[in-house]
Amino acid sequence: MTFDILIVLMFLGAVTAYLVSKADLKAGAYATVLFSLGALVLLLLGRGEIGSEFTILFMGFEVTTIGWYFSGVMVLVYAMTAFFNSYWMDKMIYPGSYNFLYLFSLGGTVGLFFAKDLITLFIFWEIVVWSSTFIVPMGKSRRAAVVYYTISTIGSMATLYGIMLLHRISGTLDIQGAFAPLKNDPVLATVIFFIFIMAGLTKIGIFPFHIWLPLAHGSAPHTFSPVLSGGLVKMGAFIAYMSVGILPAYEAFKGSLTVMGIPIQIYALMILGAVSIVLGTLMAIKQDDAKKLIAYSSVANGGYILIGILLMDQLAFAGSMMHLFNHAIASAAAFLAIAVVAHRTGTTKISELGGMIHRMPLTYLTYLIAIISLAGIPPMGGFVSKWLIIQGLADQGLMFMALAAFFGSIGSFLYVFRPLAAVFLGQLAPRHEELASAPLLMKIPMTILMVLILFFGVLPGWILGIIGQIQVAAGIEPVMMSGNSILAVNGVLNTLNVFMVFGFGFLIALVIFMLMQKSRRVGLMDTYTSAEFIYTPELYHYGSAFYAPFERLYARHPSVEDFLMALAYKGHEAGLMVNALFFSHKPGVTVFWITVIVAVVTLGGVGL
Amino acid sequence: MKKALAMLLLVLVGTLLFMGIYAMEGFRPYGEVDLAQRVSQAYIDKDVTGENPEVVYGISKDLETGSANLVTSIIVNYRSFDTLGEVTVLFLSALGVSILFGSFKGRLRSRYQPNFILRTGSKVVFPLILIMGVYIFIHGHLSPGGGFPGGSMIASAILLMYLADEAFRIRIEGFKMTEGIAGSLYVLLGLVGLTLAGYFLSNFLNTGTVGALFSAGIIPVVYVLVGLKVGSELTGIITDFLKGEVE
Amino acid sequence: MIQYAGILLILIGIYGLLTETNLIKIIVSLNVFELGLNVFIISVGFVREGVAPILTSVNNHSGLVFVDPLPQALVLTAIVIGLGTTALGLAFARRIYMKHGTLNIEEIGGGIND
Amino acid sequence: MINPVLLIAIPLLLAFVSILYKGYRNNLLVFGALVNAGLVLTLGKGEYLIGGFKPPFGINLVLDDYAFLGLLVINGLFLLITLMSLDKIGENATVLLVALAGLNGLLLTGDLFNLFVFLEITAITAYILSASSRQYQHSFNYLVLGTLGSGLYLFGLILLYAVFGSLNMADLSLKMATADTSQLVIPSLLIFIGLGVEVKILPFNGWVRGVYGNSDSLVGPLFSAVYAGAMLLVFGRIFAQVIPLGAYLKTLLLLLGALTLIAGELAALSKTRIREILLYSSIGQSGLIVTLFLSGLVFPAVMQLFNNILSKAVLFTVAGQMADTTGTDDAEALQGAFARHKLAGVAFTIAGLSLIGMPLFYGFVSKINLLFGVFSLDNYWLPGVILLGTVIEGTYLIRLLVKLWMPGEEGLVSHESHATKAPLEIQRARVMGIVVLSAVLLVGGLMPGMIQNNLSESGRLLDETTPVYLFDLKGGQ
Repeated sequence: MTFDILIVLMFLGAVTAYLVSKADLKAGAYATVLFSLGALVLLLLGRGEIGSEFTILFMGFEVTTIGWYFSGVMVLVYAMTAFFNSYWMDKMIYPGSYNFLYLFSLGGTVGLFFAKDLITLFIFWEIVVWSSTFIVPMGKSRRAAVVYYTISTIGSMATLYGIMLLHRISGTLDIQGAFAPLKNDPVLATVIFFIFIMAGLTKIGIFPFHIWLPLAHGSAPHTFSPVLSGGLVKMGAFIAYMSVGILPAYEAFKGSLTVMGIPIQIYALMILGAVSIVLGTLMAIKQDDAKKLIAYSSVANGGYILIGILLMDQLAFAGSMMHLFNHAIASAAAFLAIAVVAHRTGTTKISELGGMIHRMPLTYLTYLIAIISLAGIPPMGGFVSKWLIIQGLADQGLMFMALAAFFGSIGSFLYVFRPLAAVFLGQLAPRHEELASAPLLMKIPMTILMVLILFFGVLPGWILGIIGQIQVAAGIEPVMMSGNSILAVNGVLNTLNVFMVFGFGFLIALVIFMLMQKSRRVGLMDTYTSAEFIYTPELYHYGSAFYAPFERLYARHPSVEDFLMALAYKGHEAGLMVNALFFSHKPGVTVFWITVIVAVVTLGGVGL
Repeated sequence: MKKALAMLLLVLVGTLLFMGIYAMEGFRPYGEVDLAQRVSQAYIDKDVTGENPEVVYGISKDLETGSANLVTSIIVNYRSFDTLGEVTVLFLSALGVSILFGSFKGRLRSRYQPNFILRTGSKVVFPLILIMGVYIFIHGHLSPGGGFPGGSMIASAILLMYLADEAFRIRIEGFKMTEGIAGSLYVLLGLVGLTLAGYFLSNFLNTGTVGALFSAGIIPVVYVLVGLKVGSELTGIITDFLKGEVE
Repeated sequence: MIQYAGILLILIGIYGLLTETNLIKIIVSLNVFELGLNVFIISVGFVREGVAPILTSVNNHSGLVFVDPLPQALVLTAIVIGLGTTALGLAFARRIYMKHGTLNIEEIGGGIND
Repeated sequence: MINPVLLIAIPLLLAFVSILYKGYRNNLLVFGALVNAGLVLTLGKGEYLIGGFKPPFGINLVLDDYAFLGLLVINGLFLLITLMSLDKIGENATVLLVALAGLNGLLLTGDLFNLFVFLEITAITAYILSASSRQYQHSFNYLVLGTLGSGLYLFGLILLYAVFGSLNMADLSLKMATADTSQLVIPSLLIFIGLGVEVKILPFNGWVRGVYGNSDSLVGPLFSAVYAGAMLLVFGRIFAQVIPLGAYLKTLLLLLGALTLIAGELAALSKTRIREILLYSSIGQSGLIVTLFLSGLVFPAVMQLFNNILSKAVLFTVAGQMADTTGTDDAEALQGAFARHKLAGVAFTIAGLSLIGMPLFYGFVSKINLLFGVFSLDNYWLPGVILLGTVIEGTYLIRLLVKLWMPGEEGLVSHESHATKAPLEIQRARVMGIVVLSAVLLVGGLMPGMIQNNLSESGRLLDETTPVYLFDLKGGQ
């Protein structure tokens, strides 16, 4: 009972929030908080009902552990971000519609994970796509929304083709039954595997479909970027899970060529995942816009998640599932922190900021913890999950993947440090002297997320327990825990010990910091010159061209974005050609084509 | 160049069409058609049920259609609905022309003055053409012709007057009135048939003896209406075309 | 043979539509096309040795060989419809001439707003 | 049992009467449209004879489920569009009455030559209506192509008559079913081209750009919804139910339909003027529907057709209104236009999303249905083409919607102050009309079961993939 109420409630809530917004904008924003928190509560209450089935209208639903887990992640991100909504009401062009679409897309995501049949899955998938498509352009870019929509829809249409093909083959749309005939037909399974997973790849932002992430995440309204990056991207992981877990890919590809023991079909996608990790990391390092930077880091993290899911094993899969959660809350927290900065200063450009720690320490702390987790540095949650993924990769002997994963981890130090140093540390610009700290309502979700990141980094047991159930349901060996230790083939990770060590190190550092002489604050404009007046002090901001020497190494890289844009331009030209060839105000043109068609058809027809 | 290309293309299409059409096995060579294979035999026998004996001119009575002119029987009885559509097409094009030129005033002036013979002769011929036109549509069920040729003749008489007299103007309202009333009556006639016989446009009057003037049921009635309507519509088109360019 | 002439006229009409740029000539081409079509339709109904499908005191019974009356009826309809479209086409041509001062279709703008 | 001939006779009678009482033209038009819409609901299915002669000899009207559905939607839309745009009618009230009669005749008639007559009636009303934009060269172009097209149709028809000796659709379809399809190639092709001009199949549709691109808020929805709907239904009648296509011709025509779909969508992608975008989208949709009909998927095709025309009625009404009141319909010049016209914007958005086939709207139901249909034929390239078309269509429609809703320069937060200053007005009647239409699309999407059940009777009939429709050749007299 809980879950059908949950889904219906979200759609009703969307309408309610819209109506309330008509009366009072702030109240409408608070309604989104109430409803999304309500969803979180209902989800937690309904954990006992896993396995139940229900129907709404013509759509069938089934509550599974993995569905429950995914929707938990999603609702958490939505609920935390919802606290921010009320501060943007006066900045949005359509605040009421924003509230409506916010809850509407939430309802869509929740329904998606509980779908029992493929059509229901697709319906909710598309609901999320179009409702989020209309939120994105309320931010800074209209083009971003179109790119986002186009890439998403390329994926979802491919998946729809796969769904229809599955129905044709198996005669059913039921998720469990539809994939059943593929087990014994590797060719068909290969086709379906690649077509069906497309929606997942586009949504996660796997190379070459990653171009929408920086555009959409970077320019969406500040309150929606956390949801896009933390939440919606994870829908793709669900599709990826279905393609390997439910298909089941490993069983179907038993006879096919293998690379390092992995069927070549799956390995090919893993390579894409690895490319995404490298590419996302390198691009993130280059970014001057804090939001774009986190967006590219989402590309890299999407690569980790995809590789882990594709591996379908004891460790990497568990790591991937956990990383999904860790990345969701960490990237949401990071985006929220940036949103606070943007709320107070009105910009997200790294080179225009600096010294925010002096004005908003809690925000700084949130950002610090989130970004440490994103980079996979202990003792945060991100470390545990990345450790598990790398363990899994090493266990399978997948050297290239492991290499990419290590590269991503090291590269992430670089991109993590850039906004940290340039936005929060360093000198405060004079115009930011009077900034206030984050408002109370913003502090609540940031604190919660911060605690969660830290908590699950130290005590990942609860989450790994759920993941173990998911693994059992998917028919693979569950991840093993012993006390606070995670047992892997190549070693044991005791997260509590790690925390102790880091905590001890932190304490020592704190003591040193306290005892040593304080540094002197230097104003941003106190720049040395040879008695010359400086007209462009911002160029001397150390946040500008932060990694210039490093970036120069790959400045002239080939870009898939250029290729896709060229493709789009070719489409445009083809359209113009159609227009010029066939459409004229002169009847002769059309008469000519009629004659040609008659000639062509009769030419073949007379002989037949 | 363009013309040569067009010529080449059409020679190709023409050859292919010729070959294609005459290769169709059911397409009989010119003149070697068997009407029994077509629906037309029933029209000649004036009997779609295939029961009645041979039709004889001046003797056979009360057939399903009483028109001696077989084409007329098709136009006004068997395929009367087409004719209603046809009338509508003409109505529409007259309407379209009057919408396009409706706001124009005055009359176009010809570059030449009508000569004496035309001016005098037209006055003599005008009533004759009118009478001929009326004759043709009244006898449409007996002899070649019918409402459309008859109506065109009436319109040609008016055109003659336009040509003969620079100052000639007709009152278009009267013609519009005729057009509207004749059209409405045609539809109403169909509706009467629907009420009386159960079929729209059915021939509910006595069809009489084949060959008699007062025979063929509603055919003469319809043809009179069509004749008047076509006459007034074509007149309307002529009048609208001759309107001047001053808005 | 008259049937071939019909098809030939159809082709000539299409040739005119392809090559002519004068609005009036385009309408004339259209009429040639329709004329050819009508000739073809009539020819389809021709029966060798057949008489005109009208019962008269001479051809006085239905047992005689008549030509097919149906194509003739169809042609009448087609002619009237052709007349209607021709009238409307000429009216358009006159309006175009009044607006653009030319009957040459090449000289009339083809853009959507001109 | 109401005889469906009244659907033709009443508007025709009113048209003839309306030139006698010029002052009451609009009242007569509204009355006629209302009476027709009401009559449709009381019709009894069956076959009705004209003049009382049994079918192969006389003309008959066929009111099966297919025709009934068509009549229902076409008459309903006609009434709604007329009421929405009464102020735009001007001198055209009589023309519209005749058009109503002609459209109903198209859907009802069971005779190929009678169909030609109604085709001409409808086409001529379209020529006259298209001239209301005062861009006569486009109307002229349309007239020449339309006349040539119906001439070719007549050519094909007469070849069929010469071979099979009949003009009745049912009779012909029986005779053709057993005939050698190779001798049907030329007549079928000529009929296909003839109808192709009207249903906008590439490359026979050169007139569409000029005519649709200059349409106002009356003519636009009327052409794109009512005329296009009726013509496509006629196409479906002929090519899915009467003429059996041989494998050779079918393949070529299917390719032409698929080409129309992709080329239309691509051309729409390259355009920035709203009416141009929509007209190319109409061409693309026509290609899709034609493809479905040619594949024998009558029911999915009809569903997609309804989705297309209901959506296009809304979209073209708004686009025409934009062009009428602001003098431009360039999306760039009209950015943020919906900020001040939210209700119209919501209706426009619903119609757009339904056209793309987004869930919750009727378009989704029809898209899923047609995909099921195409896959059931074991055809695997066509759904790929259709889905590619959907991607392109979605891209430009979303781009348009975003442009019209969210004004603002790239890099700046969307704000109402960037919205167009153009004096856009949307009359209340039009807003109400498009809201009703979009509500239909929404209800159809939320409760597909309801519509499915209502249509199930027709579904049974239409779902059969046999390309022949049969009914008894009942005797008359």
